[in-house]
Amino acid sequence: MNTISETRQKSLLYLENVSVSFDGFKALNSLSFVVEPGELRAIIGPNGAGKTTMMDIITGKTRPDTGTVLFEDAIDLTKKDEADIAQLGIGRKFQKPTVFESHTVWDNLELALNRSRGVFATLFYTLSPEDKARIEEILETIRMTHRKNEYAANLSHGQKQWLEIGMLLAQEPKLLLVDEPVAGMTDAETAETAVLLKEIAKTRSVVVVEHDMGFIRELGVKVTCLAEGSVLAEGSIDFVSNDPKVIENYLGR
Amino acid sequence: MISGFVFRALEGRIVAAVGILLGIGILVPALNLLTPPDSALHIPTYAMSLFGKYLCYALLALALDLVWGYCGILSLGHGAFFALGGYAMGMYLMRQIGPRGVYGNPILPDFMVFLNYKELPWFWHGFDWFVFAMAMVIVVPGLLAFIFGWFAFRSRVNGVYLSIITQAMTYALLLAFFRNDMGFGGNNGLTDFKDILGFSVQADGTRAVLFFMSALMLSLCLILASAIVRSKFGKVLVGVRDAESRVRFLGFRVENIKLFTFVVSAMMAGIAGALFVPQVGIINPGEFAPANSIEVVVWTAVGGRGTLIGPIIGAILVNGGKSFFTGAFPEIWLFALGGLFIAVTLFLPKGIVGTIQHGFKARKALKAAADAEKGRGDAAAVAQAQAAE
Amino acid sequence: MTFKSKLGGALLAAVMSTTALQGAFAADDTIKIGVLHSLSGTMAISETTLKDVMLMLIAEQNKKGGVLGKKLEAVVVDPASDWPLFAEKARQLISKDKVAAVFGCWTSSSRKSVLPVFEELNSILFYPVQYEGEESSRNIFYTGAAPNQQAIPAVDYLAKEEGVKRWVLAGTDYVYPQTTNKILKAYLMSKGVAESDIMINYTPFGHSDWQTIVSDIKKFGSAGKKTAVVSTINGDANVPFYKELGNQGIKAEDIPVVAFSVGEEELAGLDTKPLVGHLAAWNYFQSVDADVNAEFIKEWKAFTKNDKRVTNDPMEAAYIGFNAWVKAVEAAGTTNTDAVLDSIIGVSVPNLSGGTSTVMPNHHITKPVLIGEIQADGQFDIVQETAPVVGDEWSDYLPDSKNLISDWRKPMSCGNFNVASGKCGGKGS
Amino acid sequence: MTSKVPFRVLQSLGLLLCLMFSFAAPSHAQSSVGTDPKPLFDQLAKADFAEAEKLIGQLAATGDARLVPALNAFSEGDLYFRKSDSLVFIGKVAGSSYELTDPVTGASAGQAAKNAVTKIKINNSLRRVIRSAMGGLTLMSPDRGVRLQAADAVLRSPSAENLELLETAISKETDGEVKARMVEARAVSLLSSDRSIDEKRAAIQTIKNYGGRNAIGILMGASASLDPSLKGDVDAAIASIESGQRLWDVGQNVWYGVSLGSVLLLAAIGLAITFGVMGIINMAHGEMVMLGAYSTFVVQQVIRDHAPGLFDWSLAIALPVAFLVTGAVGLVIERGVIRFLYGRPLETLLATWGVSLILQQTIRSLFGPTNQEVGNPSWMSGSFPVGGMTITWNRMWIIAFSLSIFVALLVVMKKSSFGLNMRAVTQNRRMASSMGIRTPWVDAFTFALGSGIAGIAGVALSQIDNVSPNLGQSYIIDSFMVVVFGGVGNLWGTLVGALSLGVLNKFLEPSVGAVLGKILVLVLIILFIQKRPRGLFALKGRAVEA
Repeated sequence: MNTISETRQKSLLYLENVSVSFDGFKALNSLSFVVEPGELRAIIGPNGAGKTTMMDIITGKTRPDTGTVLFEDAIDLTKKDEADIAQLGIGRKFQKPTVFESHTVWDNLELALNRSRGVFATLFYTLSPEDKARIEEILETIRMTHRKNEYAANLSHGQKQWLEIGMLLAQEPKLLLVDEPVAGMTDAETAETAVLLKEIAKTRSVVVVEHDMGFIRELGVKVTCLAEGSVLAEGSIDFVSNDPKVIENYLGR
Repeated sequence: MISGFVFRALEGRIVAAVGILLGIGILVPALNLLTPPDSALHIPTYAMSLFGKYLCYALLALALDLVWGYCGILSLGHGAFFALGGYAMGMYLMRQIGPRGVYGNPILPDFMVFLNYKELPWFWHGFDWFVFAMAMVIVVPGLLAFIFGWFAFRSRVNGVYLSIITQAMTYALLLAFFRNDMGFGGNNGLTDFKDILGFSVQADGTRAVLFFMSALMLSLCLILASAIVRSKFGKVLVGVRDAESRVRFLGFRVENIKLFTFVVSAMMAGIAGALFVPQVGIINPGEFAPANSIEVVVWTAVGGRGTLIGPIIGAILVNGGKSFFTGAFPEIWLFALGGLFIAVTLFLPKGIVGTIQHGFKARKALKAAADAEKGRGDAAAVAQAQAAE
Repeated sequence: MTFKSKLGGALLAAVMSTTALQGAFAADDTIKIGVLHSLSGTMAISETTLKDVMLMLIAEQNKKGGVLGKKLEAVVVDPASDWPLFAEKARQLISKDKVAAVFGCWTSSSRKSVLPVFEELNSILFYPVQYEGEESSRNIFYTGAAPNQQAIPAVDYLAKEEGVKRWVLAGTDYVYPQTTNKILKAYLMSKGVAESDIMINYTPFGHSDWQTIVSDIKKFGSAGKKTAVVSTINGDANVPFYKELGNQGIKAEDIPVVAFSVGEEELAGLDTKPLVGHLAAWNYFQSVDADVNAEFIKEWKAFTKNDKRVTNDPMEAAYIGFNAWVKAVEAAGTTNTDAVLDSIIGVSVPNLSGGTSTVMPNHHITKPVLIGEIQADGQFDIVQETAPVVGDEWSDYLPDSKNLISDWRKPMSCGNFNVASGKCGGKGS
Repeated sequence: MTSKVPFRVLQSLGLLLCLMFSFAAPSHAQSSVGTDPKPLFDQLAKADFAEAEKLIGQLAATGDARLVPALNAFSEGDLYFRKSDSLVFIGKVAGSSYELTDPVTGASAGQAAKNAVTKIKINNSLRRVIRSAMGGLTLMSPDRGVRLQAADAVLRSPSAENLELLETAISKETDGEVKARMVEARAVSLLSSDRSIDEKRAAIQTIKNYGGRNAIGILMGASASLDPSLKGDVDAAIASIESGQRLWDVGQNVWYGVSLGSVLLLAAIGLAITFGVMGIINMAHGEMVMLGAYSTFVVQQVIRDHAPGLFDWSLAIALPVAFLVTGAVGLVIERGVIRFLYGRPLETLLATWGVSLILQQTIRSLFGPTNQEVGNPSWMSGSFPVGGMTITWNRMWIIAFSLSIFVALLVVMKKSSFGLNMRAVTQNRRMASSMGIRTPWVDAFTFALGSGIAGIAGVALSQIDNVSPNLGQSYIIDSFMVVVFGGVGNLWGTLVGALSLGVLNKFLEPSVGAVLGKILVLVLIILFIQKRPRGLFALKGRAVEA
């Protein structure tokens, strides 16, 4: 085993003893969790296990009561807000697909591009050829070139999920947090999503929260199981799904 | 870069609207001044100053639409910015009276004389200078909006909470300006203006110029609003309205985006107020009344929020209707007005212009958007309910 | 249809709707009278009654054959308690409907809002409500009371008849109470009342929680000197104020309250039994014992078809103003503004308290001051009536206005002549 | 709790008894005993206020208890003189004429046409003198209540002339409370007499023990005319009373605050349902309150016309009426307008604003724009002291009333099956409807419930405020402030919010005035919302933002 400090130094994201409670309910209870650069990680756990709360804490939406949250071993995320964290290179996809429905697919991606985001910079922004190329590249990746002028409101559920992933790519994050990407997708879409995520994980770290065990198996990566706000088990999918505690808490139900 | 910003604004509809506005701005005063009173084409001064007032209201509605229609901030306090701009102009006009007040005091306005003020309060200094006063017309509302927005957006006050505290803001200002001790003339406000830049405010020529200025400022603000809305910033703005957290997680500073828009909008409202005052001849705390601000929301909704032309049409239509009904059916006009609000929300939820625009878009788009709206609505209801526990 | 033409059409429609009435020029056989009172909004509560009075007076006059052989026609508009709308409506009445004179306004703000319009378009406004003074316009006639026709006699009465030594000046925080209280304070101090014996208190419009203030008044009143409250509390706030007084057991015998804005109409919304003995000062009460008053009350009840409707002071002021206008028009033989402005000065018409009121050169009128005590039936028992008093537009008790006088007769024709400098103010130095 | 019984009833009852026993009452050894009072009365016909005051003094000095009814009639303004012979009579309206009775003997003197008699003028000073005179004359009434009234009257209008009467009365008095009051009255009267300094010193002590605001007034008033050697005693007594009063003043202020808070609570509690629970920005809420107040007015009108005896029950009858009327109106509004707007909260603002304009104008057309009189039943009039505080009955009932509405609503929400359905629907509409709950009707009745409660609040507010078409407008902003300050959707938040805003307002008011106080409260609300963007009682966590 590595020493704690070594783990920290090597980590991209490092959580230690993080706790938070809402009106007496402990959503996270001394949670510790590490993501290494270039890693694709899956997280499972029953409802209320603290998965979304953990993401809230990483992305600055919620402040932990106690604990350490570090990005690249140097940046204390508990001191930053959402916009800062996003600019540091942490992207997040919500459980419910959240895209700008009154904008076209193209505009959605244009907004997400990792460019200066100040008030005046955006006021006077004009689309440069490089930006145009980049957007087209992403459209290609998420297989939506033919729908680029469609309003996002008119996309199917699965397409919205993909568009959102595309927007995250446009953000060029170092770490991508993906919350239930395949909920509501057809089997074919699910399979394609798995391919897409694995492709993305080649260049950056990805954390996927998912209920769909089939999908997780398809990803074939290290799995962390959360329950009642702390880590129950961690390891390969087979290791975790055979853990008696996991079966009792999650799978068995 | 700047030229691109402006150029983008000049899209077909906006050009047409600006053309019409400027046309009215020149034609109406011309018909008023140049045709004999018995001519069929003559526009009486009465009608011109009335319409000038509507143009100011239209600008106010446009300002509100920028924050509400595009950014999703429902301000129930825009009347306050309008009134502050009006007061800044009123203070200039008061100082212009000079020794022609009833007491003949060269420095102090009449109301200060009979309330025993010995000297001009500090905040009245400088208002005898036109340029300073005009600067204050946008600085004061802008500053209030900046301070208010700085705190409110940073603390992430939103939705009805924000609406209610903007209402509290204008209500508090209403009470404050009512007080004689504030030095703004109490409930009587500022009135009995004589001239502006040396021209009598009552002269037809001055009224014509003020009318033209109203049309011009409305046009300029329309172009500015259009430039903002059509820039990338404008797209972010709509993003904030539709999915605030997504914008945040994309790395934008939502509070700055809101703050900028809120301040720009407050400044526009201030300009509207400043043009309003010399045309109606009075500014008093009644303009701060929360009901006035709610009415602005209604004009915007009637015309169509989230469109730039809509609020202008809404303000002119509702106020035109109000002028007509209060004269023609003084006993029952409130029924008509109340009925209109209900009818618009039920049958034209996107307002007049919004509904027309939608006619152009694909039918499918309409349906999908409605579904999405419904989905969001349910989510909101769930949130409400959970909060209710 | 392009968007452009639609937009144009909408704008045109808006213009049309506002100018639709434009064509309705006065028919030659009628004289139009403008009635400018709020029928909706916060002021409707007071002003609607005055609209009805004007309609009644005009109907009565038409029964008598109208004026100059022509029938009168009322043009009623609703300025909706909205001050800028007052100016707009005044402009509409004068330039579009071509009315000969306008009767209207209640609050000072509304009068201030329309004043420039009347001066610019040279028309006549009759303003029927008591106000703070400090104004005299060539085009406005003030038939309500100036402070010296209401406040000062009331204070005199309390000092003399009730031996009051300590004064609470309570008012709503706006210009009328502020000015009246300034005048009263100067007046009381000129009569030797110490500053420590005067308490001034202001409350917001529509104030409804009077617990603290009533108990403060009680405290102030327990200094062993006879105490009275002079109330310039605005209409709506009075009901809760009196209710609290009654409930906290402040009886008129202990601390009397004299009010300048409480008349029969306000009391009609109130159980007056606990208020018996509190006072009001007006120029008219419904209980005035005069034949002309009995006749007026009868007509009013018949006109409104309501036996319970009461009459009040602003109604009398409207009555005087209307009759003075009729007489002046008949004397001038025309409704032309300048001719009427000349002929109306010096016109005397009967008032409802059995005497006559004369229009003075300062555009105010002479009226007796009546002090009344509230009775259990909501009426006033008149305890004092003075000889007619001339309304004083520029108070003698304010340092900056004591040198001003107003005289609209030629050759002076000035609303603010400074007797010290010998100059007419407002026309430059 | 004498103040609960209407003063006038008690008085006339006592007077009747006085009359019956007047011959048995002992006469006093005073100079003017034996003077015929009738000519004194007749002189009133031509007297001005000052002369009338002297005449009343002389009448009082006769000690003749038969005069009480006439004096009482005088203070009520029922004394007239006949124009033909200037003789004075008590007059009672009988049709178009007056029924005249002799002021001394009470014998009938026939009728007189209304214009044949003139009312003798009366004003506050005279009423004060009469009160004192009647106090003196009824001190020895056989009725305990009358004696207490008499002692009170003398206490409030002290006069040295009543001193001997008081002393006689004290010596005969058996009732403890009445005696105590008389002793106080004697002490007060003694200060203005020519008794010895020692006696006065003792009197000052008595007054000091009596305490209260009035005592300070009495002492301050008397101190100018007292012997300089007593000044120290007076100052010490005043200081001691004031220090005792200080704590009570704080208590009084809290009471005022709680009572203002209860009014805010009443105004806001209906909104806590329609806005807080249902999410409708209900601008017509104020008009529901107004409708409730008008229902009270109508109920009282009907009672006045058909069953005057039930007047004290009028509010109790008005409660269900107001609830049903406003509830029904609410039901119509929900079915007709609001149900199309669920999920578009900001648009409900516009539609309900329109509804509120229409409701206001409807009421204005039906009832006219002026205030309508809503009477206070006797049990809501007057006040009673608690230590150094004064508690008015109407405020106390309103506090009790608003708290009971709050509790009742809480019970309905948490315990009843309707409350369960309501919470289910607002939390998860689809789930609720799939479980067989008829969501449209639950929505409609929830809105009706909120409206009905606003109506009930209107019944209570009609007791302290104007009943006019503008009534609602004056509460709507405050109501929204309370709900938002407390936390939308939380009934407890509304309670705590209302009470704390009320108390805060009342503590600011004495130092900065009512106007600035109100402005400061608004500014504090704005600042508070920055600190806690979801109000006082907001849930934390992700549920709220889902």
